[in-house]
Amino acid sequence: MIDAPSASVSSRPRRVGQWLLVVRPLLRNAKARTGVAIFLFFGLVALLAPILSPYNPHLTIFAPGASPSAAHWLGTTQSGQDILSQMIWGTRQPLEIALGAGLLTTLIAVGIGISAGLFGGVYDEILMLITNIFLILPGLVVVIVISSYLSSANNLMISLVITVTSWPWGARVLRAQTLNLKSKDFVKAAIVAGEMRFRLAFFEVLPNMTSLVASNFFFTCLYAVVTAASLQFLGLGNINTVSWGSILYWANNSQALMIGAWWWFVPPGLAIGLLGAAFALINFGIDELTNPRLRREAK
Amino acid sequence: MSSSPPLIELRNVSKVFVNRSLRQRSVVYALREVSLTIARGEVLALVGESGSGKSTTAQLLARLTHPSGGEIWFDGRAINRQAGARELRQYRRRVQMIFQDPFSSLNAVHTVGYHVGRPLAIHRLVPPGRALAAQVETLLETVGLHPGREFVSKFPHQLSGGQRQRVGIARALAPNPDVLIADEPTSMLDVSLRLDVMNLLLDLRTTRKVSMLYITHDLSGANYMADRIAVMYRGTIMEEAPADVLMKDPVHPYTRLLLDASTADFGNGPSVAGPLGALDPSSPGCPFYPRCPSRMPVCSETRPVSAWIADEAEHRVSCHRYHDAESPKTGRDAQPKV
Amino acid sequence: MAPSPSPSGRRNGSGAVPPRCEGRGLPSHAMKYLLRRVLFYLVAFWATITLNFFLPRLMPGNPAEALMSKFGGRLNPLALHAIAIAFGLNVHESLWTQYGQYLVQVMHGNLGTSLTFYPASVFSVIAAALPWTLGLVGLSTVISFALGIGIGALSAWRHGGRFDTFMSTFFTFTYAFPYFWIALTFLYVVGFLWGALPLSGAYTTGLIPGLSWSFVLNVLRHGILPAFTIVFTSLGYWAVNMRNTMITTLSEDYVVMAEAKGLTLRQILIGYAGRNAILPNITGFAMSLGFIVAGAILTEIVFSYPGIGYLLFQAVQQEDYPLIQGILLIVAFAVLAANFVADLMYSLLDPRVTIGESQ
Amino acid sequence: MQPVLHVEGLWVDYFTRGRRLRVVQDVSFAIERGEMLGLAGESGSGKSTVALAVARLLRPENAAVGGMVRLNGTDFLALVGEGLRQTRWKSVALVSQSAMNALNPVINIFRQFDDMLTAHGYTDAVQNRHRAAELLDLVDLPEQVLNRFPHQLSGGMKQRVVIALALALHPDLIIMDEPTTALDVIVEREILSKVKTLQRQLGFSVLFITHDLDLLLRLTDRVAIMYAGQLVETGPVGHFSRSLHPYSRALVQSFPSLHQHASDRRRGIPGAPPDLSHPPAGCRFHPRCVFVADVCQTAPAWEAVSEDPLIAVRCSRWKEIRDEFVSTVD
Repeated sequence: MIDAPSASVSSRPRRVGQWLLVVRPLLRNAKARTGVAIFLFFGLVALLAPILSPYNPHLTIFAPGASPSAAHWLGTTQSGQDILSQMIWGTRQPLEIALGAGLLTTLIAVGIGISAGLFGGVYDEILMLITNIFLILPGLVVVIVISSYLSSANNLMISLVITVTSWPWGARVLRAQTLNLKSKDFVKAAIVAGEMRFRLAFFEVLPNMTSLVASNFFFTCLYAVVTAASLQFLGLGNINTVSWGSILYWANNSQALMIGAWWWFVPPGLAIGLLGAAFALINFGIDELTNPRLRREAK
Repeated sequence: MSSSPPLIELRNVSKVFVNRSLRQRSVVYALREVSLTIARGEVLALVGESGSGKSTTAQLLARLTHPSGGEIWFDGRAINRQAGARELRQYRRRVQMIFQDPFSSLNAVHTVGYHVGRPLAIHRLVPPGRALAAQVETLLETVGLHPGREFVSKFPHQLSGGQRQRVGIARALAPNPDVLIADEPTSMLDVSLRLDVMNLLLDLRTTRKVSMLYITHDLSGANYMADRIAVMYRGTIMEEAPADVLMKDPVHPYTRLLLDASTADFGNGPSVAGPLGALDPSSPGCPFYPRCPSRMPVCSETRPVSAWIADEAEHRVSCHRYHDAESPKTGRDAQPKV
Repeated sequence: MAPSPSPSGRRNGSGAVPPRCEGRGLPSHAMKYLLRRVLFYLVAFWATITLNFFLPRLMPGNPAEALMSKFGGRLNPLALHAIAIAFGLNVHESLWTQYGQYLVQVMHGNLGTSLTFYPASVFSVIAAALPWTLGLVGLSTVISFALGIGIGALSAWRHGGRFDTFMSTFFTFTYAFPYFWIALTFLYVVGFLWGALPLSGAYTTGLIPGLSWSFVLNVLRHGILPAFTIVFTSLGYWAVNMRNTMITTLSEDYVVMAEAKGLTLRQILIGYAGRNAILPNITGFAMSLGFIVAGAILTEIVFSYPGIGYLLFQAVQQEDYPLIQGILLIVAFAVLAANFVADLMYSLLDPRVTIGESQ
Repeated sequence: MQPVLHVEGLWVDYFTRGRRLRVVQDVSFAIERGEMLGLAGESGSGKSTVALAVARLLRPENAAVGGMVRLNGTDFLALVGEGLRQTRWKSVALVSQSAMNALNPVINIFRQFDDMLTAHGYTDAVQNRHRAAELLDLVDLPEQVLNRFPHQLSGGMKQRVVIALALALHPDLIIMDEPTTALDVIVEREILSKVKTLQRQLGFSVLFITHDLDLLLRLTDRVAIMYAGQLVETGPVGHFSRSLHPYSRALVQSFPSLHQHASDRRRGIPGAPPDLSHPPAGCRFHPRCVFVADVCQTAPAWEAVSEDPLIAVRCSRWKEIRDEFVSTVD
């Protein structure tokens, strides 16, 4: 009824997820394209911060609490810092944490998920027990508690803390997919051809999970951006670095909204939301690619 | 039996699957004391319904799984489960498999050339580089993909089902094996393409002198392909005979039902006795007992033993009806009276 | 050859089929399943307690020192030592002895004494905060789940329609924005600019809690904004998940069959597609029920709501390790309990789970 | 007497990836009361789409359907909303491709009878139970099955349940779309024999769809063969031993017969079915056809060879093929 076209027109739906060809179909998807564009924009801003930023973000020499003007497009803080400069420099930390946590989480999830699924047995059972236990840990609470034990944390530490609570999701999904692929004939065919375990994992199984791995990566990025911002908002992590989260912390601390300084509070929130949405959009795009049923053809 | 020693031999091989899930533990007997032989250059067809254990037999021979009991002999030596990597690799070079589903037996991320070239590289049969590429092209043309060069860099999704199955065959041929295990190689193909793949396998058999285990659920296909046919039901070989003998004079009630089901017209009422009785795996009797139109009380109590029919070389059957006959020597008269 | 006890050639017409074992051990399957789950939860709970014990000790900085510095001036060394032993923070004993003592304490339900609210016990402090969190977050989570499932199902049915497109886009953003920022914005607009609803707390300070109409109304008025922000931000998760599973379910053969059978739209959407599509979401819902206790940290902080989350925040700021550990334990317990309930619910809704699968 | 099902000039377009793709074109056939018509074709030939179109199970967002479908003389394509819903299952019942998935996994078998009976106005649960038990009895299943869940039944039992469901409202037509592909030959034979018996008893008509031409020739009264979205030939079963369309002939030849050994080689059909987004110009089969000639560059018409029994064929060279047949065979 819903999926009739692909069922009977072509004999099989075309398989997506080819090693390097995954990028091109992704860019054909409008959602993913928007997401990638937003992400690239922030990436450029972070890279070019020294060039783009009009002032040093730490300078407290301007008129405090000034509303947006030609000199200060986004106004100034209560202590007289230029908010635009802070916003530009502040792009770096969320990006670093997001990519760091995304990378770490994905590496662990891939390692545990694929090996558990492929090798099975007691090894699998133990890994899955650990995974399930970590899975039911309440993420934000653990992150907050760990960060509170760490007096001051750098970006890598925050990425690590986020990784602790986010890896089991991916590990479970990737294991399930590995089990699914393991039962496919091409893996058996590779074994019969004489392939060794290492090649099975990295040349046969892994390349067929690129979209899942990517989706895990971007989901973690989204989670990391929001979590890192929340941590800083709570005054955990290092609030003295310049980042969107710390701008929000100081804004909230100075009752920015109550004194009407919306230009201090709104931009960092929008930026976090936009970066998060970029990751979410890329993810939706990947979902639609891998599950053709979710795709809705324009008439 | 053939005079030369068999290339492959299953001696009383059993396979038990213990399914331990979170929820329950269940035991499935996939094979029960199965004995089979394949001589050099011979094609043996294994016919059975889904769940009969024919695919498990294929997986055992391909060493994708191990027997729970009994022995598998290859080229005069028993297969050792704890075999070293070298011995295993040697086996893999000599025994190859063609899979049922051409859509899932090729990895979507690899090219045709990769699929066919890997066995050559793994077994170091051809030096890498130009020689390997040339060998891959030759193999592709052997299986009817002309010109080979055009197919090398294609991905599976760019091929039709029939072409994919040919790539699967080329891959199996690459290490120049002595034995091909073909697990329902045509059942997923469109009807119009099946015969050509079957003919290709027959050609390979004559040109390359490979032995073949041809697995199918279709008696007519088995007859077309094989020298001998073994009929399997629920993990047991019910009957085995040269193809023409089996098609002409089937002895086992199950074989007869199978033949009947694939030839007779419909609407003459069901020819099976029991209303779909399920077999209790712990039952001591004949696996076909619950559905057998000519069953006897003894059939539910003891398992019949597979035995050769006297006077008829290479024809054996596993049925109380036959073995009960007073004088097995009389051959034809000893057929079960159905 | 097998001995053949029966006379040959006689046709056996009786056709006796061995009786099938009916309903083979249905309850025992269910029991086994539940037993395994209980075992898992016990292991998981033990792991959490252990993690809880070792976490502060693995971190740079020493909780015992923190304790000393906090109370050093106020308490005499003897009392301090007593507290330290009670928390298993005794530095003079081996880690394993401390661990053993800690386990014993936890088994007895003794979570120690709060440093921030000294001399109140951790247990009593948590007990006072728990009802607020359960009420606020519990209710809003249930509302959010129910609404989300409904919206998701509708989006899936009108897949690609205007409603679906709007909702998908909308939820992408509510999902991606940091919760606290949205909550603060609402707080500013509705509470501050408009002045329609109170800005903070669970009830007006000075009111004496009791079961009077005015007090209940006051609590409700205070709850609306935090509850709304929770629903607003978490709705998208349920809706998107439900939409995706529902779309998959709608193309299942049994749904096509239901349509062919001439069932009413209601029967198809609820009894066939919805009933099956909701199953995978149950586990997620259970998880979130478990996270209720913890999940609303940010809500409670933004709205200064006197629940567990706010308490945790205070404990973290005050470096009140016994309280942090106590809260973590309670949260873990709640998560496990909720998951167990979900397992039960799932086995009630999906006959395939407990009766055992054929194949 | 008017036929139970009369399909004339049926076409179906699918909307995929922003394109409109004609997957069924100019399909015309009729099924008389109590008759069983077999529709054969390879995967992608459009045979299942015909079934879905006739049963009105294609969603307007996914597909457009045109032409004429008359059930007992009424225009079935014109029905909408409540009218369509109430007519469903009473006029056309469906036994779908995979019985494995045709039953709702989370409710028991009785409730799958009950909800359908309720939707058609039979609201007395006690009577419904009685009725459901009777229907199960028709397909040789015990009443206890009513309390079972689908996963507790074997494939064959599930397919019987679906057939019992199909019989519930005494439909005029039952569409069976590959009803036994997932089953073993012996179970298949039992079930199809049962269907034939019930058909004689109850007098319904059947549209039987499969890729297994060999099966159809033993099972049905009449056969229609589809290729690349079009009907290429129809006629009584006996006709197909001397079929006039090269594709039907090749298809019949594609099965090794039971007593044929490899010493007597047969050939398959060279090439592969066309991509429907770029069908070959003219006759859609001509690139694979051994009888191909210049005339095949123009599309052949659906042409009646005889009226009673109805034999029709879509081939420009059918007369030459018939004559050649006469000269070589006779």
